[in-house]
Amino acid sequence: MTVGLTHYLVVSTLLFCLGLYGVLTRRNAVAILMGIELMLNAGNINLVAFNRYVAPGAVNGHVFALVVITLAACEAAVGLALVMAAYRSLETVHVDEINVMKW
Amino acid sequence: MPKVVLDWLYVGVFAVVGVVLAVVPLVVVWLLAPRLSLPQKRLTYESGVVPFGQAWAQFNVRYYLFALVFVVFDVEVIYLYPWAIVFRQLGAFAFYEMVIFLGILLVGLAYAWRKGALEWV
Amino acid sequence: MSTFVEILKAIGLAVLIFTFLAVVGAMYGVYLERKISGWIQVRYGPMHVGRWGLLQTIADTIKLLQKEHITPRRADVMIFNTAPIIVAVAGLLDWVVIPFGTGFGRYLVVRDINIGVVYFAAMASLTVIGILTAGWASNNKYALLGGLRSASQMISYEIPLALGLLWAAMIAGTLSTVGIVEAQRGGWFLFKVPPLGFLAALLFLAAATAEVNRVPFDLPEAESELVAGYFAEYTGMRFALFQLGEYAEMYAMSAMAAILFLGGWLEPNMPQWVWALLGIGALAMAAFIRFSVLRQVMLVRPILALAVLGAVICGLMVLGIGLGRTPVLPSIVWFFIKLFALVFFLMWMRWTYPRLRLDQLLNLSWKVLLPVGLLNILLTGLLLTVAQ
Amino acid sequence: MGELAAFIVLSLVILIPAVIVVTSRNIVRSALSLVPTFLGVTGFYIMLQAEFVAGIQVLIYAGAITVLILFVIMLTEGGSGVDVRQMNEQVPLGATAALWLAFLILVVLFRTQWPAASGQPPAYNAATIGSAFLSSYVLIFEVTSLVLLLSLIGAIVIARREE
Repeated sequence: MTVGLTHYLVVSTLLFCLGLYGVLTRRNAVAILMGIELMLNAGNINLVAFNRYVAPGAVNGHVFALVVITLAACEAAVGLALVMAAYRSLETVHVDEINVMKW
Repeated sequence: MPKVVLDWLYVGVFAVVGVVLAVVPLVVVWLLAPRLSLPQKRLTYESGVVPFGQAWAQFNVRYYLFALVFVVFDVEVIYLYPWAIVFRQLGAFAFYEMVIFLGILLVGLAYAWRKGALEWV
Repeated sequence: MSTFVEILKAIGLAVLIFTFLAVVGAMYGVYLERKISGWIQVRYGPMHVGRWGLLQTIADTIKLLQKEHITPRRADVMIFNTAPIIVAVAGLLDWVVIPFGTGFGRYLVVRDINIGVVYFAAMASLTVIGILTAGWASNNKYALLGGLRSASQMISYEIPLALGLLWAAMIAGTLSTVGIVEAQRGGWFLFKVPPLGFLAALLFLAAATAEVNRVPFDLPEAESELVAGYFAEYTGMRFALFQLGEYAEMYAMSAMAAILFLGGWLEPNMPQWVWALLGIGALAMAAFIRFSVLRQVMLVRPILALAVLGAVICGLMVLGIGLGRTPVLPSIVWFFIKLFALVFFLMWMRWTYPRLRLDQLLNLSWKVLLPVGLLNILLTGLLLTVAQ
Repeated sequence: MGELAAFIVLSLVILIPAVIVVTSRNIVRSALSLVPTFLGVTGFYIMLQAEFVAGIQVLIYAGAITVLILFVIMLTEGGSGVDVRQMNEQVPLGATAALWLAFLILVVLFRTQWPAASGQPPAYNAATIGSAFLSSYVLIFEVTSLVLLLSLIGAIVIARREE
């Protein structure tokens, strides 16, 4: 039995859903960002796997994957800056305690 | 097996063998070395006084700013690698593209510089 | 079946290189470090165990093997034990793409990976994780501060390091390390596009020195201020693994500098009379030391030995070129000459320059090396584009 | 055969640490578990012969983003205590949502007839990617640098202490 497209898609689905679970259940904002990183990785696996099995001659999937990696880095940078700012003014990184805008 | 996969198979084997060879001396030590557990021994070093409080203290946000600028420029460098090996085949156009790309990022560097994000006070 | 053979080959090579790094890199690296610091400070260095103290580090290793492992109170045991392994393995992985020379009709390199320099940069960046977690897991104020400092220094210098790698890749038009060396058959990259090649080499060397936390960039480990920084709480063999990783990384950086800018394993391409002049110079220096009053100073002996060695190599080169048998010396010899010259240079710096302050260190990276490196790339690109 | 074995090993290397990432009570362990996950994904890229992306995955994800995350953890309260409740009260809901989504995607995935093409990817990935970036994806290439610039400026503005 050889490894095909479906195998990669199954693993990436599982990884994506694990990331989603992390995003939904974590209190710590940094942990939520880690969940998002897992989801982006799952997406990247898809991009590269489709590139390999659907259009192996081109590198479009690789280019998209590189752009996604770039966006992930930017997202981490800005997101973590927000965490730092929240921590500085509210002294917490737990999203359920950041509730000054809520009443 | 394609060359790429074979190349990185070696990398994987190197990683595994490296971990094994690093763990072996630790196991040897675990077997050989004396074990005499005194509570004082496990105190952390703190210039000779009994450690107090937690190791963690409020650190400066500047550490984060440097890490941030690092991530942005590290990402920028990944675009330079493919450019570096093909720009000669693609001629002047490729060069101008890179000038624009780097020009935009140098604005970012200038901004960070100006705002004092690169300053350690 | 062939996969199985390849895996066995890989295991063999990994064991070989790990042993090389542990013995030549770490054990004799420490010995060399102590001897050189001794000579520079006009003392002998280790002398008692074996002739010239040659067995000293073996004795030290045996001692380290019997040291108790002390895990500090309330430390995270699992992470505490994993951190040195990460550092050591990252140091080993660097060596996959380092070509030692040619021989037996192939390149003496573990694997000539297509994206060799990217791989090198990636593996070098893994060390930071080990250092940061070692500092955190120790549950010690000094260790945590040292880990954070060390990490911020290493990430600051990773970009200039990458720019140095990139410059060479740009000139060679390939990312593979073997390809970069092959592209230097016409002349070392150090002298390409003068003086930009020299500038790039300087950038790379400064960044590499900082990346392996050596003087003048050693403030994360500043013994006198931070009690060794992130590995303050590590004892015995776990400490030795950090040392192993650090020396492996230092040797890898030196090897990479030799590959990128000094032509790797290639024999220097100089006419016969230059070799003759160099040889005569080395001989004159040896004679001066031997027959002057300097002879009385016993510490001058290593310099005498080095001068004689240089003269012998130059003589061989003159002879070889005269007989028309180039390359004269095996490629692997040249590689090690360049490697050890750079290692010696790094150790020499340690006892010559004072330590920088943290703000000076970060300023140097972000305000000097990074803009200069980027402009260097652009200027080189411009010149190469115009030249076409 | 060997391919399948490698695939299974890599899947475990990806998924087991990923479970630790989302469930561990210690935030530093969570962050460290990201590293094997990222390296496992690198292994996938290699099996898919995307060598350059694999190198970048190690360089950016394992070498830069993880370090950034660890920095923030150590600079905020995660550096001190591990005895903080890490999960919120949505655990049953989150688990249901994630499982339901996984179920839906898997159903769709197995029902779809994926187009397949045979052929070998270009031997020298990085060069092809470079040409693609400089010819058909010029706009993406330049916009990327704008995105980087904006995130740099934005993050500095947000994270810096106001005078």
